[in-house]
Order: sequence, then structure tokens, then C-alpha cells
Amino acid sequence: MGAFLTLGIISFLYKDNPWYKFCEALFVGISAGYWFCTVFWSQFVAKLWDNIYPTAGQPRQYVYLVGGILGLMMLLRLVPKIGWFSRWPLAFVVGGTAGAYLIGYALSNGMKQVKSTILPLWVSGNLNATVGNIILVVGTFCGLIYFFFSKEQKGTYGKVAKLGIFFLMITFGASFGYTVMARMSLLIGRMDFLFGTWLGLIK
Amino acid sequence: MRKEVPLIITFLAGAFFIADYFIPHTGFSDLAAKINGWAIIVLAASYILGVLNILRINYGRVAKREKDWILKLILVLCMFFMLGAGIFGGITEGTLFDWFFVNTFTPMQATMFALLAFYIASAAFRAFRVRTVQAALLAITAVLVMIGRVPIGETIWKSFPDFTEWIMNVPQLAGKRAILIGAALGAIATGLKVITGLERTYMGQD
Amino acid sequence: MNNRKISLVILISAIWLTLCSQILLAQEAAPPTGTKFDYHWFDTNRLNVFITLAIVFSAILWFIARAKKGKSLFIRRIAGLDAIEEAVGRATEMGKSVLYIPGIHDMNDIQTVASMIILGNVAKTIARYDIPLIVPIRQPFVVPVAEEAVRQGYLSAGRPDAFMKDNIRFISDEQFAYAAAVNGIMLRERPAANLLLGSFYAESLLLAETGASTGAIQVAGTANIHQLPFFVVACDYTLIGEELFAASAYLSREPKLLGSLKGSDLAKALIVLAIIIGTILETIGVKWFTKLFVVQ
Amino acid sequence: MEFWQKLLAIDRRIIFIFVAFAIIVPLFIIAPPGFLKKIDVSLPVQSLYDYVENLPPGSKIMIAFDYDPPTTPELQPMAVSFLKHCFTKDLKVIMLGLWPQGPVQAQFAMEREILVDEKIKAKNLQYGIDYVNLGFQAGNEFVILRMGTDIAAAFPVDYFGTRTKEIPLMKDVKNFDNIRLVYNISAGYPGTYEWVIFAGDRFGVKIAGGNTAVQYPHNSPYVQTGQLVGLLGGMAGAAGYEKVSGYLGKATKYMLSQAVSHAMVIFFIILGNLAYFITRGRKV
Repeated sequence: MGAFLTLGIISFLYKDNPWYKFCEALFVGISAGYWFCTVFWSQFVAKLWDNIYPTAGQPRQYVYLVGGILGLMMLLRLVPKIGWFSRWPLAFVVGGTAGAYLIGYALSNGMKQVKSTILPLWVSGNLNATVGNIILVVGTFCGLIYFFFSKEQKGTYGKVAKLGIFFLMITFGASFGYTVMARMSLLIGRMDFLFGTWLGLIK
Repeated sequence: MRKEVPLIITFLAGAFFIADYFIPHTGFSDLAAKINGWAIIVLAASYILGVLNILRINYGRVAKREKDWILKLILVLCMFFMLGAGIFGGITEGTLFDWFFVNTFTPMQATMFALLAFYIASAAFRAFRVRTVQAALLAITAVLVMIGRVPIGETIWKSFPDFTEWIMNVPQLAGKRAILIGAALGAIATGLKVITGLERTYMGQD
Repeated sequence: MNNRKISLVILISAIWLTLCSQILLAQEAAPPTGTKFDYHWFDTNRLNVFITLAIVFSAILWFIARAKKGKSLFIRRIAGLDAIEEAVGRATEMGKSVLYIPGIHDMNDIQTVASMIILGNVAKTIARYDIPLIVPIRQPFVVPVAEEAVRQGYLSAGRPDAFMKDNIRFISDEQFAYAAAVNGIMLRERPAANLLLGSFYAESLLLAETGASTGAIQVAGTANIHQLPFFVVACDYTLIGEELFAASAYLSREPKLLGSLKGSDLAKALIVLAIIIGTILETIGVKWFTKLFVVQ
Repeated sequence: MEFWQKLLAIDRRIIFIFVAFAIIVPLFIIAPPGFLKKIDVSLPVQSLYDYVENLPPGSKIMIAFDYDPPTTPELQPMAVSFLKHCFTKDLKVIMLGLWPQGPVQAQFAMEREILVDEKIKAKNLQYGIDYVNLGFQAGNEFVILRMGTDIAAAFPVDYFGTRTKEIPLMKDVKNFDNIRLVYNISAGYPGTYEWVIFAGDRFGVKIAGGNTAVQYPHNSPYVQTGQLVGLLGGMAGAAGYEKVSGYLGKATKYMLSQAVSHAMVIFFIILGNLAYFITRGRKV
């Protein structure tokens, strides 16, 4: 069964065909059902039901009913007249997200990175570290200049921004290289399944 | 009611999670965990909307006998089958739901992922044109990293892996830091605008 | 202050008070044995974060206030952002649809929030012409948000009648089922412009490659560094990191939103300054400045 | 010239065939020992190994399985060799997942690789005493935050439905203070990044990661800043850990295919550009 479906998907490489289309429909349908049930049990039941009807000995936590009510409001979208109620849960999730992520970004992408960029430009007796630090600081500086929106990128300033782009391109190149590595690994795993696990040709 | 309440909720929710970081009070963290529970419940509820959306779109196509309507029917039937199996039979190991997950969903998902290997090779051939200095830098770095991470690198030059590591730790990191710091500011500004209600296009206004 | 505002303030305070009372109640309940119960209301170790955020917040809000007063603010052209308008323009000329892919993450990713804001602005432009705007979505929760954003865009352009609910499509929560379906839309409905803005993962390559093969103008943007190379290689324009967030302000051309761009620019200038000062101090062996940025 | 132009317009299915061969053929070939010697052990791999190597026996390690079946070729070997290393050092292992399928992968690793290994059989591992699988919890980073105060509250029952508080291994594990290392194997969100900022930075627990190659460059800065103890990246990282710990497994076996496929992609980049520039030169 696994091999039938695996080959069905791979057949798309040759061209779009009924076998693939069948697999795709199966895939989309099953995945929608799968995610719904997973979410239903592990989120809805676990967070709402189990907190209000907990196993014996645990206190009932009615606070979670608020979540249930917000969830219900979400479903009110289906009723056009009072659909605007659904904006309340929407606002709640978006606002909470904005707050939590704002802090996350400020710490990990902001302050931590700034701190790590503040490096001594001269490490006595270690040429490698000295050169590395200088390139790192200059590269980060130029890159940030590229993201500056208040000034037209012309003249010397423009050249600095251009150097910044070069550094960004190196970053992208490295990412690309690593992604090739990842994709090839996955295909190797799949082929090992077909030829090893299924056909038993590889020991 | 329609306009203000959502704005107030956004503000309170946002401010609450920012405050959560600065307030170590245990009572406050417990409350934060509960409020987060609400968010999870709301997100879960939205899946009902998702299923209904799939139904609405596909029902139309099947009813009108549009092209490939049989496939759409299969899609919807598969969905209902999984829903039925999962909700009434549970999703733990050994259930019907789990069997279908392991034997149909898993291999297809893995294969979809693996297909990317083919596309990446074709993209390497067709799209990777070294027209500018920038494109050249991108291509050269990619090639160096690819060589350096597998044993070919060390065969060519003993310090090749170290050199790759150096690229990762110095120029690559510099570019990445710039993006990270920039993105942090962008995210902070967007978050702040959302929380303070300056930006509310996403919410509709009537 | 009018009555309405006063009642709002009262409402907000009431909610805060309820929350605080909850916390105080928790405090009175006996803490479970073995747990440290922390009674502090402010983590002094995080004072530096607090001050930094305060500075960044005030920079942004100050510029917004200035912009509201009508001070003109200069923002340079951002090629990728102009390209969005160009792409929409070309689609209208050809009478073909525009495909807007808001990434695959849920609303609890701020990139998706930014993407929804851009979507609203794009919808506003498109609404003036009679071409469809197709928005395929992976996360159910994003569907209502996108509906609101597009509806609002059509409304502000004065064309609420042109809004087609069925073009905002929930596809599947499964990443590759989603990618496969979007590829299908690209190949069968042949949109003239593909806008891929948001949080993207492995599907970025599939989408960008397929899109490029259909000959559509493609503008992409994400802050996920590992997916940017594919966009850079296969799309006409790519918004990198912060440019995605900037887009929401830039496209709307609303002065108060442009103000926020200026504000984050000021913050960036301060960061650059901090790096320069810090590096000099660190080079001559002074360490205390670096410690200001240590996060606990 | 004809040739180059035809090459440019080549059907991409021909490229696909090349890819398939580059991957499949080496799978049937046993790599020469000289090749295996050249497998690189990078610094972040070595430092993770050293950290685990120097832990006193009985220390508690937490492994977060944050991935699902599609990425198992890269990540499962990382889990297996790390688990083997932990059990040979007599460390206690707490497994869990923030991805629904994660704990299932943990179970697979234990049943198919660890418990059948001769060396480890001799250790006579007991579930609940030497290792435990706490299963999956929804809520991503918020689960991590909850664990910072109380792990049993975040994971009330284990994979098999036993109350966490009744498991012997979990008796003296309250929160991250009792954990020596969280080793997170991740394929995306939530993953290493979330563990670093929400567990490492907030609660001060040591974090290490095993990433897909896609995730690796994203998280490698945190090694330099010291927020990560160590980091394995993709198949190369997995093979590196297998080499340094001496448990040769799938990653080592796959390395040859990996090398050939990389060489092929590079060949395509060069060929594509060659064809492009030659045909362009002629037209002008």
C-alpha cells in the first residue's frame, strides 16, 4: 500500500496523470480528516473538556470555559447577522500573538544578535579571530545599512548597502547548499524504503 | 461594540503577553498558561470552519459535475472517513485511524517531501544563472557548502570542511545577523501597531 | 474626553482588575509543595530589555505622532514593493487573476499578520478592476482573517459587490497537500501575478518553480532566511526580512504607518551606533557596555 | 551550438532520471573505508559529544522529538546514535514531543534500534526507571514555558496513559532545574529556536539540537553565542555523531549517495551556466 502510493506520487515527475490525481485527492482528504481529529483530541478535548471534567481528584477549572466561549464565537461567522462576534476571538489571538512574538523577536533576533556582534576587532596573537571578527562586524553593519529606508542608496552610502547585499547573498548561498543536502537526504530515505524495506534489495 | 471591543481585546491580549515576560510572579504565569489555553481552544474551533470551507467549495464542484468531480468526491469521502474513524474510534495506536495514518498518509507525505530533491536539481540547472556578481556569490557559496559537507571536500583539500565552517561562522553569519536584526525591528513595529490598534486592516472595520 | 472614551477606560480597568484579583486569589491558595512561589512583580534582571523596548516603542510612536501632524517623511523607493503594484497592474491589463499566497503559518506568526495587512492593501488596488484575487490558505484560522482583510479592501475601494468569498479557499492543513493544490491553481487558472508573502517553508521551491514556469510575474517575501534563496533565484522580486514588514506601511501610503517605518529606522540607527561604540570599547578592553545587551 | 541550445531546452524529466540514478546506485555500493574516514566531525558535533561524555552517570537528559515521518531519514539517525550514547553512559532519558508524531518516532527508535542492540540489552533498561516517553502535548512554546515551572503539569500523563507523577524516573524531576541537557531534534516549528528562547534563555537549562540541513544554518548562530551546547546539521551532522560516538548506522550508510548527489547538483549548476553563456554569446 505504501509503495503503491509512493509510486503514485513519484509518477507526477513524468506527468500529471490519473494515478497521481487519485493519490492527491486521497492525500488532501485524509490529511484534512487527520488534522481535524488530531486537533480535536489533543487540543479541544485536552484543553477544554479535560479541564472542566478532569479525572477524579483534580479541581474543575472553569476558567477554560472562556476559551470555549471564544471558540463558539468563532463559529458564529456562519450566521451572517451576528458574524461580527467572531472578531472578538480573532482579536484575542492576533493580539496575544503580536505580544508574545514581539518579545521573542526583541530578545532572540534583536538584543542577542546585537550583543554577539559587539566583538573586539583585535584579538592579540590570533589573526584568524581578528580577521573573522572584522568581517563579521563589517558585514552585519553593511547588511543593516541595506535595510535602512530613510535614505536613497547612492554614492558611498549606496556602495556600503551594495556590500551589504553581497553578504546577504552569501547567506542565501549557504542556505541553498544546506537545503540541497536536506532534500537529497529525504530522497535517499525514500529510495531506501522502496528498494530496501519494500523490495528487500538493499542489505 | 463592533469596533471598540475587538481593539480593546487586541490591546489587552498583547499587553498581557508582553507583561508576562517582565513579571516573574507565579500567579501571573499560571494565569498566562490558562489564557494561552484559551488561544489553543479558539484555534481548535477554527478547524470546524476549515472542514466546512472544504465542504462548501467541493460540494459546488461535485453538484455541478465539474471536471474531475469524482476526485473531489473521493476527497470529501476520505475526509469524512477519517473524521468518523478518528472521532468515534479514537486516534491512539492500533485504531483504524492510526492504521490509515501510518499506511497512507505517512508514505505520501514523505514522498511529497522527497520530490523536492528532483525539483531542486532542476532548479539548479535552469534557474541558477550567474548573471551578476550577486548571483555569482550565491552560486559559489552554495557549491562550496555542498562540497564541504560531504567527504568529497576533504578529499580535494584537507581543510575544506573547516573552510566551509568558516563561511558559515563569518560571512554567512554576518548576512544573517543583518536580516535577523532588521526583521526583529520590523516585527516589533508591526506588533506594536497591531497592539495599539494603529493597524487593523486585517480585522475589517465595517 | 467624551463619554465613550471614559466608558472604554472604565471597561479596560475593570478587566485588568479582574485579572489581578485572579492572580491574588492564586497567591492566597496554598502553593503546591516543592514549588517556589515567586511574589515579585518585576524581574529586575530584565530591566535592560524593558528599557530597550521602551526606547524602540517611543521611537516608533513618536514618528507616528509626527506623521499624524502632517510632517512629510521621506522613504526611499523599495524595488520589491513597487513590483507588487506593477504585478497587479499587469494582471489587470491582461484581465487575468492575481494569486496571493499568505505563507503557511497560522495567525500566531507575526509574518502572517503582516501578510494579512498587505493582502488588505492589495485587495484595495485590485478591487478597482474586475479581476479575481485568489487566496489559497493552509490554516483554517487564517481564512476568516483573510476574508475580513479582502472584504475591507474591496469596501474601501467602493466595490463591496465585487468581493467573492469563494476565492478565499481553505485547502488543507497538510503542507504538501497544500503545495500540490496551489501548484494546481497556478497551472490550471494561470494567474498573471503570483504574490508569495508570509512565512514559507519547504514548499517555497515547489511554488516558486511552478510559478516561474507559467510565466507569471512573481513577487515573494519572507523573513524565513532558509527559504529566501529559492525566492531570490526563481522570482522577479524578493522582499527580504524587514522589507516584508515594511511593505504593510509602504503600500498603504498612510502617513501614520510610514511614521512607524521611520521609527524603526531610528531604532536601527541606534543599533548600528551601539554596535560601533561597543566594538570600539570591546577592542580597547572595556566590557561593561557589552553586558548591557545580555538577556536573562 | 545546436547542442547547447538543445541542452538549455532539455526536458526536465531527463534531469530527474539523473537524480534518481545518483541516489539509487550508491545505495547498492558499500562505501570504501577511506571514504568513511573522510566524514567530517564538525565543532558543534564534537562539543555535543564531549558534553554528554562528561556527564556523571544518572544525569537526566531530555530529548524532544519535534519532527514527523517525512524528515526521518535525516533526523532518526541523530536520535538513535544519541540515545545509544546516553544509555552507554548510564544517563536517564526523558523523551517527549511538541509535534504530534514526535513521540511515535521516539517509540520507533527505542523498539527498532535501541532495545534490540546487543550492547544495550546487557544494560537491561527498564521503562519508567531508565527512560520514559511523556508523549505529545499541544501548545508549542507555551508547553515549554509551562515545563519551566512544572513538567508534570505540562505532561500530566505519559505516552501509555500512566500518570506522570507516578513514574519513578519523574519523582524527583520538577522542572528544568533537574535536567542536565535538553536535546531537541527538530524539523521546523516548534523546534530548536523555540527551545533556545523559551527554555534555554528563560530557565537557564542547557540546550542542544539536531536539525535538518534546512534548519541548520538558521540555528547555527546560537552555537556561537553559546545558547546551544552543540548542534547536528542534516545527514552530515548525523554521520559525524555516528563517527565520533562509534555507532555506525544509517547516516554513515547514506553518506555515499549524499556525496554523489551533491556532485551532480554542482555539475548541473555549472552545465546550466555553460550552456547559457555559450548560447547567449552566439546570439549577440
